[in-house]
Amino acid sequence: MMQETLIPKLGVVTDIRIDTPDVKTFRVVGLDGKKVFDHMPGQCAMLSIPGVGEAMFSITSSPTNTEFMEFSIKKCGCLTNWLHAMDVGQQITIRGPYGRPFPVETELKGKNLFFIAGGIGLAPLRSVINYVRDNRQNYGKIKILYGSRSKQDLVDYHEILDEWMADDNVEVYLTIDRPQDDWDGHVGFVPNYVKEIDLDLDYNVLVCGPPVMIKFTLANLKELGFQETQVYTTMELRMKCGVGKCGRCNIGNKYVCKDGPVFRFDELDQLPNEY
Amino acid sequence: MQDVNQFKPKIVAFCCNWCSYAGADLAGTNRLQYPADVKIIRVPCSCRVNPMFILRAFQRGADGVILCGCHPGDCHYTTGNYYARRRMTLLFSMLDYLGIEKQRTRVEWVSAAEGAKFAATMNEFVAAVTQLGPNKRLEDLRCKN
Amino acid sequence: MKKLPVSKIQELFAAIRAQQTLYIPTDDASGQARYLPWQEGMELTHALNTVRSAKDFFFPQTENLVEFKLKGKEIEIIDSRTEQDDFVIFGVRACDARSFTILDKVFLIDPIDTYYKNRREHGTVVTLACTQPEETCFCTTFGIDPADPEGDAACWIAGDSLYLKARTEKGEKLLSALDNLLADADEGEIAAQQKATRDIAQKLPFAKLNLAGFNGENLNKLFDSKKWPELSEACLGCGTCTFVCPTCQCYDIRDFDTGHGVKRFRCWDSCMYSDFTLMAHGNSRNSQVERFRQRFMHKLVYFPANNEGEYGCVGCGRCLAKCPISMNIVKVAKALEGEVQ
Amino acid sequence: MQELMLAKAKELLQNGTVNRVLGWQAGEFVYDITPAVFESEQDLDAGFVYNEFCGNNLSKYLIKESRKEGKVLAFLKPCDTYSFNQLIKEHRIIRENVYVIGVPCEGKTDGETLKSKGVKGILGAKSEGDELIIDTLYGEQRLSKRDALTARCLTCKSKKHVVYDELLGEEGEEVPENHRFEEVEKLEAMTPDERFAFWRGELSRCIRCNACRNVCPACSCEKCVFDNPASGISQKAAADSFEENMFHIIRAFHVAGRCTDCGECSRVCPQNIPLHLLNRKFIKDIDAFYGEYQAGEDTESRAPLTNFTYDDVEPSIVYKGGKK
Repeated sequence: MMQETLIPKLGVVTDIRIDTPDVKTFRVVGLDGKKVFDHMPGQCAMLSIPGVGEAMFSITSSPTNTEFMEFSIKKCGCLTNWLHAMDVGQQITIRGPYGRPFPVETELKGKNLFFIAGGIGLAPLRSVINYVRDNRQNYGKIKILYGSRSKQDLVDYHEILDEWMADDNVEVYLTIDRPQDDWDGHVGFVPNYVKEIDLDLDYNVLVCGPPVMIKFTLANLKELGFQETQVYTTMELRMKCGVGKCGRCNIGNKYVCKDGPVFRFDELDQLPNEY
Repeated sequence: MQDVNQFKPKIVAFCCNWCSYAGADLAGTNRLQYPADVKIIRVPCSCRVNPMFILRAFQRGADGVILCGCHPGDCHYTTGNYYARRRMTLLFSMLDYLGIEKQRTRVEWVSAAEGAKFAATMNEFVAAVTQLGPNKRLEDLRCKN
Repeated sequence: MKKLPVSKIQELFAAIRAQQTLYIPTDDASGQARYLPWQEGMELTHALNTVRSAKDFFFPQTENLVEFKLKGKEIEIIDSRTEQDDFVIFGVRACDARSFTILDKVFLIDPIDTYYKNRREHGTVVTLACTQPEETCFCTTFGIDPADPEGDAACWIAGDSLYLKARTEKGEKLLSALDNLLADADEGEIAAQQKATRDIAQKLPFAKLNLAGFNGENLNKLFDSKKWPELSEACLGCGTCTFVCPTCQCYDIRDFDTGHGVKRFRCWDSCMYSDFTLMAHGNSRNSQVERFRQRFMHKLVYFPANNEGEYGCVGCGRCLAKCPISMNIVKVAKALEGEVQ
Repeated sequence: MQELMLAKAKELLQNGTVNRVLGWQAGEFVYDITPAVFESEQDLDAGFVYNEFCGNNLSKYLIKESRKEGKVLAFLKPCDTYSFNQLIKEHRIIRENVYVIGVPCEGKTDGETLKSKGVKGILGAKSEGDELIIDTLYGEQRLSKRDALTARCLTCKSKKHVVYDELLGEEGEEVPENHRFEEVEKLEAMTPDERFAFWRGELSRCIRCNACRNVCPACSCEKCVFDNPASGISQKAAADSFEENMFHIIRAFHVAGRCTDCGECSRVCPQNIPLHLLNRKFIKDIDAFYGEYQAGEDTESRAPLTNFTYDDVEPSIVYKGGKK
C-alpha cells in the first residue's frame, strides 16, 4: 500500500514527566506497545488531538532508544495546553518522521561537537546528544552548554545531572539567567557564556534556542573565529502538511518541514531573511 | 398506538436568566407539561444572544430556535431586551429573505411569573415546527449521520 | 486527427456521458462560465474561460482527509475515502491544461499526495484551442501555445467542424470509444485557424512580457527590492488572486467537530491571509508587504528555482481580471524587471 | 477634471498643506486602476489618473493613512464620502490628518461590466459625448455611457458629497428616484422556495476569498470574528452550504445600520454574487421598521442597532406579519 502522508497513526501516551513549570515530556508508543516509526536525530513528528489541532514537534528521544519516543513540549498554544492537561493512557495521532536530520552519520561523524541550547531548545538537541553518546566511538570531544531562565526551567535536569554530567566523556556547562538561592553554578546568558568557555575552533556547533539567543550566540561564535559552515541550527515555522506542499513554512525556495528543519548557517545565509 | 417515526422537532430555547428562565422553572414546579425536546440554554440577558447563536443552533441540529426574555421595560439591565428586539427582528427578516422558513424562529417575552405562558408558548412553537418538518435549509450536512 | 461537425457536438457529449461523467464549461443560471456536469442540452459557454480555474477537479477547495471517532481516551481513525469514478473534463484551455503539469510537480513528487493522484488518474483532460484570446492573456510568456493545447486529447473548432486529436493513452482510449461519431481529418485543416490565433496572440499587450531575470540566482536581490511596499500598498489581503489562480496550491488542514466525531479536512489557503503563518509565538510574515511578496516571489522565483526554470504561472489572466484593486503578477513583474536586468 | 485634481494636489503638496495624496493610479490597461499614495509631484505625473474607471472607494485606506505622520489629501467621490463619514463616526479615521477634496462622479464603469456587455479584448477606451469608444483586439466598439455603468451606479443614491474640505467641480444632486430597492422588492415578492433557490444558486458560488469583507469600509475590525479559529467557522473553506449562509448572513448583519450602500462588496466579488442585495435588505428593513436612516450621512446620529425606542416593532412582525 502506498505511504499515506496525511493519514496519521495512533499512539498512546505511556508516561508524562513534568520537567519545568511549563514543559512536560511525553512518552509515546504505538498501540502495539512498540515504537511508531524510526527516525534520525533532529527529525520531527506531527502530533494531534483530533478536534483540537495538529502541530509539528521535534522528537526528543534518541533513535537509539528502540522502545519509545519522547516529546518535550512547552505549553504555549491551543494544542499544547490540551496536551499538558491530559493524562497517561490518552491516545493521540502521530505521523512522520519529517524533515532533514542533523548530519550525524555524514558531516558530523568523527568531529568534535559543541551543543548550545537555551530553554526548550534542548528538545531537538537532546536527541542528538543521546545518539552521539550511544555511538561514542564515532565522535570526538563533546561539550554541552545549556542555559535557561532559572534552575526550575532547565529541561531534563535530572538526566543532565545523573547521566551527562556523570559521563567522563562529556563536558557539561550549565547556566541560568539570574542568580538564585539554591544555585551555585554559572549565572549569565548563553551567548556570553560561550565566550567564557575554553574552546578551540576544531568543533562543529549545534545551536537551538529562542531566536534572539541564536542570533547573539552566532555573532559571538563568529567573533571567536568559527565559520558559518561549522554551525547548525534547527528551525520552527508554522506547518500543516509536513511534506513541503501546503506552503506555509516556505522561506525562499526551501520548505522548512522538508528541506529543514536542520540548516547549516551558510545555507540559511542564502535564504531571504524571513524567519 | 403512537407512530414511532413521527417527527419530533429539536427546539433550542435561549432564556434570559432573570425572567424567562425563572418562568421555565415555574412551569416545572407547577407541573405544566411541555415537550422534552425543548432544550433550554440560559443566557444572562436576551441581548446576549447574537445572530451566530441562532445560526449555530440550527447548524447543530435544531429544528426551531426561540428566544425568551423579560418583557420590554422589565429588563434586569434596563435596556438589553430593546436591543435584542431590534437585532432579532432584522435577523428573522433576513432569514425569511433567504428563503428559510420564518416559523422556525421566534421571540417571546416571558416573565418570571408566567410559567403557564412559558409552557403554552413552547407547546405552540413545537406544534408549529412539527408541522414544518425537519430543518433542511439551515442544516450542516457534516453534522448529520 | 479526427473530426465531426460542430452541429453534432451534443451527440459527442452524449456519447462521452454514456461512459463516464462529463464536465463542460457552460453558462450557469447567473450567466457565469463554470464547469458543470453535462446534461442533455447543455451548451459550451461563449466566454473565453471559466471564472474559477479547473484545478478544482484534482485539488478541490475542500475535501475530507480522514475522520476520527473519540471515546474517552481512545481514538479511532477512519479513512472514509472512496475510489474516484472516471470523468472527462472537456474544453479546458491551454493555460489551465499547463496548470495541471505545475500542480503535478507539487503533488506528485515524493511523498505523493494520494488524494490528488486518485483524481488525476481517473480524469481525462480534453483541451480546446483558443480562437479569441483576450487582452489579459499572457500564456505565450510561459511557452504555452493557445492554438495547440496540451492535455490527454486536444480539440479545435475551425469552420463548421470540431477537430480532435489524442495525445496520450487516456486520450486514445476516449477517442477510440467515440469512433463511430468521428471521421478522419487532416492536420492541415486547422492550420489556418491556428495561424489566426497565433497572430492575435502576438498582438496581445503582454505578448512580450520579459521574465528573463526571474530565477533562483536573483532570489535575494528580488526579495530585497525596495518596490514591495509600494506594490503592496493597496493590497486588501483577500484571497481572490489565490483562489481563482489555477496553480496556487497552498492548503490548510483543519478539524471540524461534528458533534459525534471529528472530520479532518483540507481546504485552499492563501499566503495573502494574515493567519497563514501565524503561530502561538508570533508571525513570520507580519505585514501585508511580506505576504504579498511571498505570493509573487513563489510564482516567479522560488518555483522556477526548484523546477528547472518553470514558472508557477500560466498566464491565464484571471487575477488580472479579478483583483479588487487591479494589482497583479504582470504589474509586479514589470515593476521588478529593472532590478534584474 | 483629472488636470484640475492634479494641479490642486501639486499645489497642496507644494505649500505643505498635505504630505501625501491618496488617489488612483493608472494601470496596464484603461480599466485596471489601483488605489495609490503619491508622495511627490513626479509620482503624480507618472501615474495619477481620474476617469470613469476609478471606481475604488478610497475611504477605507484612510484608516491606515490617517495614522501615519503628516496629513494626507484624499480625493473622495460622493459615495466615498458616506463611508468616510461613517468611519469618522466610528472613530476609525483621524479627521485632522485628512484633507478631503470632493470630486464629482458621473457614474463609473469597469472592465467586468464592459465584458458583460460583450466587449472582448479591451485595449483602450475614450469617452466622446454620451458614448464610450472602446478599442479592442477585435475592432472598435461603441457603448452608450449609460449602458456601460456598473450596476451599483445605475442605482446611485446621491451625487452630492456629505463631507469635504474643498470641492472641485460642480456639486451634484441627490437622486431620490434611485430605485435601489427594486431588486430587493422583487425577491420579497417571490415565494420562500423561489428565494431559497435564488440564494442557493448565488451563494453556492462563493469561494470564501473574503474580498467582500476586506474591501468593505464598514468591516474595519482589528480582528474579524471569521479570523478567530475558536469561532468555529471555517474562514476559508466553503465546506458546506451552511457555512456559506452563515458567512454571508453574519457579514451583512455586522454591517447592518453601518453600511452606506457603496456597493464595493458586489464590485469586488470574483463570482459576481449580488452581495449588495443582502445589505440593502437590512437598509430597507431598518427604513421600514425604525424610520429612514442613511449611514454615513452625518457623524453624530446613533446607528439603528445601537439604538431603540420603547415602541419598536416586535420580531413577530416577521413571522406573523403586520402588528406595528
